Amino acid sequence: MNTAVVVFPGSNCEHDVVYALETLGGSADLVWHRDTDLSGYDSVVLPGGFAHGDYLRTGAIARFSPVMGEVNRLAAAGAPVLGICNGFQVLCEAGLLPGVLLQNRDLKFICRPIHLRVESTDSILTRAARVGDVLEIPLNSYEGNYTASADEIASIETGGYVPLRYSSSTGTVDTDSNPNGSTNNIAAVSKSNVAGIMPHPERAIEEILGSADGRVLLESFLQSRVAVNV
Amino acid sequence: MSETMPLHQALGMTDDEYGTVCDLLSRPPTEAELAMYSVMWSEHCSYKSSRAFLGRFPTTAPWVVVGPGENAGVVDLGDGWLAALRIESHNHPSFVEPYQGAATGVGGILRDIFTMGARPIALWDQIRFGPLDDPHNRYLLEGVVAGVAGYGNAVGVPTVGGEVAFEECYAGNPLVNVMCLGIMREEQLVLGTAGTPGTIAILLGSSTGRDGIGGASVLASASFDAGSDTKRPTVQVGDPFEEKKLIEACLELYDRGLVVGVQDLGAAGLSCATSEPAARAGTGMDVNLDAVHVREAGMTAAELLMSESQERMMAFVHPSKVDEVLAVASKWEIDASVVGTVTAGDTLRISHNNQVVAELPAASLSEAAPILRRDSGEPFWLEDLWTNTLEYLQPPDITRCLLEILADPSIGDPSWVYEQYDHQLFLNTVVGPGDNGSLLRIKGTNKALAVSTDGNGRQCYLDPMRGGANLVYEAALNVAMLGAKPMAVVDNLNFGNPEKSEVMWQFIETVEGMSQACENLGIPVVGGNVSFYNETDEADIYPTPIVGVLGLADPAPRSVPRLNRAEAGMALWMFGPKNSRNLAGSSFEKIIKGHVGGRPTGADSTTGKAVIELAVALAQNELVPVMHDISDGGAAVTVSEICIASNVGAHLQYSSWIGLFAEAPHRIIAAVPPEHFTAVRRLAEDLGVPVSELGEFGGDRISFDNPVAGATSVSVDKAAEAWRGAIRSRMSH
Amino acid sequence: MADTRTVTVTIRRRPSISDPQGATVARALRDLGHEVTDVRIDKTIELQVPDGDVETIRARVAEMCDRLLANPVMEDYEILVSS
Amino acid sequence: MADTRTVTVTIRRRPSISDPQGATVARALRDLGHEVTDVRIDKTIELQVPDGDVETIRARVAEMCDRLLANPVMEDYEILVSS
Ligand SMILES: Nc1ncnc2c1ncn2[C@@H]1O[C@H](COP(=O)(O)OP(=O)(O)O)[C@@H](O)[C@H]1O
Ligand SMILES: [Mg+2]
Repeated sequence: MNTAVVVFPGSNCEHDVVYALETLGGSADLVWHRDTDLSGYDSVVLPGGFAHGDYLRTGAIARFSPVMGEVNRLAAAGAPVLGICNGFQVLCEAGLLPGVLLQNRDLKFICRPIHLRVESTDSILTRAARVGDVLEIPLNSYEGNYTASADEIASIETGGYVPLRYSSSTGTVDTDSNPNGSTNNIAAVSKSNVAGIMPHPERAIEEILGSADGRVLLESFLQSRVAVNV
Repeated sequence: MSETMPLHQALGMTDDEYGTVCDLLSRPPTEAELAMYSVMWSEHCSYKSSRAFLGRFPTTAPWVVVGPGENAGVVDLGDGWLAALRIESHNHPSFVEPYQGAATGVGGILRDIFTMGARPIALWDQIRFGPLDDPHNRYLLEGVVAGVAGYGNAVGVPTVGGEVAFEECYAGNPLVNVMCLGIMREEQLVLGTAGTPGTIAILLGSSTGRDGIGGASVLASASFDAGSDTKRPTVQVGDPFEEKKLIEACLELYDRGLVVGVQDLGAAGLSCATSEPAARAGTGMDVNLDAVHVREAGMTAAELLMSESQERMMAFVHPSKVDEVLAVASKWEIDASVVGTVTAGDTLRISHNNQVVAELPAASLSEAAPILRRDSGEPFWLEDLWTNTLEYLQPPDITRCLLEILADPSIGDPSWVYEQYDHQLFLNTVVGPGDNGSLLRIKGTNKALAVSTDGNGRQCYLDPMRGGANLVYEAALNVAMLGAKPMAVVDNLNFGNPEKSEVMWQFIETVEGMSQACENLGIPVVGGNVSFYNETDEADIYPTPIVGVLGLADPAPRSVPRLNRAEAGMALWMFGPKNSRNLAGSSFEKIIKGHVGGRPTGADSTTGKAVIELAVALAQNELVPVMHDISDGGAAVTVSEICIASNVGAHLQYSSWIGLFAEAPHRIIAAVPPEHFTAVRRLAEDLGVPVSELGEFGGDRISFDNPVAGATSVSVDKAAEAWRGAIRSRMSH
Repeated sequence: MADTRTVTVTIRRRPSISDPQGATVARALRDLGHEVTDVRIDKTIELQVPDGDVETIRARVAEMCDRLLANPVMEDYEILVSS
Repeated sequence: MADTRTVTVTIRRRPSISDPQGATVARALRDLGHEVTDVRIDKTIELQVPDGDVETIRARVAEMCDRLLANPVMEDYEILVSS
């Protein structure tokens, strides 16, 4: 069994995700957004990039891609579904995760390593991590500013749907350690078997590229696969 | 356009050139033909002022697969791998509209690379503006960086390095150059050839509109003056999403062997993409403009032929493969139309509305283009400039000057720029922006590619020949410090108005200086670009060549020298010529004294080569964790940058304060661990490179010590603060 | 093209959702010496659709908005069918 | 805030300048089964400015457009001062 990595026109992190999953012992295939049969897969990643050019709103057009029917079905069947960066935006637009991602507070694209504090291990992204761990992971986005209505934020927080927050290198969560203006420094959102994360764990799996802290997140994802009834 | 002006003049053609066209055709050209000749013979497309001199560059080496003349240079990396590289300017479009000008510059250089069959894997931008205290220059910087980011990030090619500099001469004419590198397996190489008669031409990508008609070519072939506004409607809008699909579609076509040749549509649009491949193949071509997919109704033949609509490619396909090619295009959701057939003979025949509107020898558009031997002469002011030097009676306050230099936007931290660029995509970036150069691994091999791009307009203004040579040595040294052997050069020659004899002189001198350095180092020039007419209201920019050097590390060192690896207890050594005592053209004189004069120190061919060999050997043998060349700002800045990156202090003895700020070439500052002293000394001695033991790293202050003047120091934190704010503080409100 | 009609849709961000772009533009205007108390930046989408009954057109465009053009989590829309 | 006035500025890309975003949205709408022949996406900016003489306000906002809000190379603008 293996992971489907969905390619929308304009995606660009798909090869990196496949490389990372395979480096960690998983197996993954690229699937085109017009594919309508994911029966051979037990998990899905929506990778980063600029699906449909990010035109109109990021993720807005992608969520109508034919493959999304299968993504919904797998999500409903309990298969781990992970959206990274642009993939996170698609999951929000598709209603699989709450909230939206707005332009960064400073209206600039941000590409640099940031720190994330592990808030909970009850997610497909963090089950192999420890609460309080601080991870260094590259952020790479223009629309990474997570927001929702006050009610929704409240239910996200009380529901424990925030596995990772932006923090300082020592784990302090405050305005200074918030790179993009995300509400409550939210860097990832996870609801049972569906999760979205704004920074790129697949860019942090080898020390030679700067950090291997993303391994624990993708290993968590790989470990989360269960026998899904497809 | 004045009512009485003949059409050829309105299109920027001289009467002589018009006469040549009439002679060539033995009749007056049609409107469509005139349009084609005018764009193809523009300075931008024909290199008419520069072509006679570019032949000076050395262009051959056993590893050169494709030299200048094709869309990009291609070199052999061994084991079946090839690299394609090219650099382009988008200076004028970026002044008119900074975001779109820079964005379409990125789009254009990418097409040059994937036209060759290579996947573009990285970009570098070299950008220059007037001083940041002028809001307009801030607006230009903001827009250009956003444009590079907006296009490069979205198209999915990382921008892994570049340069940013500020100087008064660029205020009316910013420079925006972009370099691209691609890699491929050798069987994927494709050339811009039309193939044999019967081959079908298929136009792929965006629809053709009126946007950018005469844009890049006309803009880049004329100077700015008060009337520039009238050129404004020619702004082209980039669509990175379309380009991304086009890249993937083309790479699939190459993978499946479905094309005979490919040509991108850049400046001169369809005129170029039909005539050049036919000329290269020695064929003719029938082209049907009615088949071109268009964005606007009612375009004339001339407009269709001149349009510079972005994100288009012409594929040449065997008739039996046409359906497969159209299917690939449809899979990637791009438009495609069959627009032509390659014919025997040499006639390019173009029809529109079922009538032949142009019929001319295909090769005449490129090969019969005029070659000018413009007047050149040493500027009358040069001698005065050389003798205009400063005398220093008193040593300055070294740390105060250092802080001021570190806080200068041309010297300080460029991360405000590069943090807006995705510089990690593809998981190849071992060394990204913010170091000596960039190092990209090739996954699945032990190889890594190093690139550095460098320019120094002020030095080239003071002495174009020395400046040109020094740049090649600097870029090659940056690559060498990453453990890579320099192997090829691309260059972008940004100059003023070639109709002025001193500009042509600067141009010829620069080419000579660069050529000498390339010959000495054995690295060929495999491609480049010339941008003339960089002037505003008669004032030319400094002659500003940009050099990009590609190097190969095979195998790549496991642990690459970096600026941030200095530790307390390591020795601070300098490799290279001692006792540099020349501040001509230096950042010190510019920033502290507001002075530009004197004659910069030139290259030393023996030492220059030896220092590069030493750097490769030190990196390959992992003997020193830190190397950084002495360039802008001198040794004081080089040491400070290491201290800031490593967060450690340094103690340095100097004999003359001038030596701290001099920018003479071929010098490296290194952090040397005690256990490697002997090996490092022996290596330097074997190569004949002088070693100066200047001090050591440690503590939290950067201190400069002299037997007479005593010690002066500044904390690393304070230096870092000055350096970090150089651009950032000026760009945030 | 006598038989198409222009429909203009204005997409507005809900007041409860922050508008970093508007805030930045307001700041920039004030830096330039202009007095502005608030700036909102919205999107207008101009569509050419087949002509027909105004209410039918409006309903069709509303469907486009609900499905694609607006994000119900953060945006409201307003449809204007040209006469 | 009785003494502020709402000014709406519509910023339109010139017709000759291509609009890849509009073209992509048009394609997406057609994929969803809607009939549209053309889509253009523009910006509206709503400003709250101190109240006063309408012509003075208009002139001030025109200056903001010229200096910051619109890109003179690619865009036209239209100012509507609310009554
Ligand atoms: N415009 C830019 N885009 C991307 N990277 C840049 C840019 N300007 C500077 N950099 C990066 O910052 C680092 C320092 O630049 P620079 O001071 O010019 O280096 P050097 O003096 O060693 O040539 C380099 O790694 C360079 O790639
Ligand atoms: Mg430099």
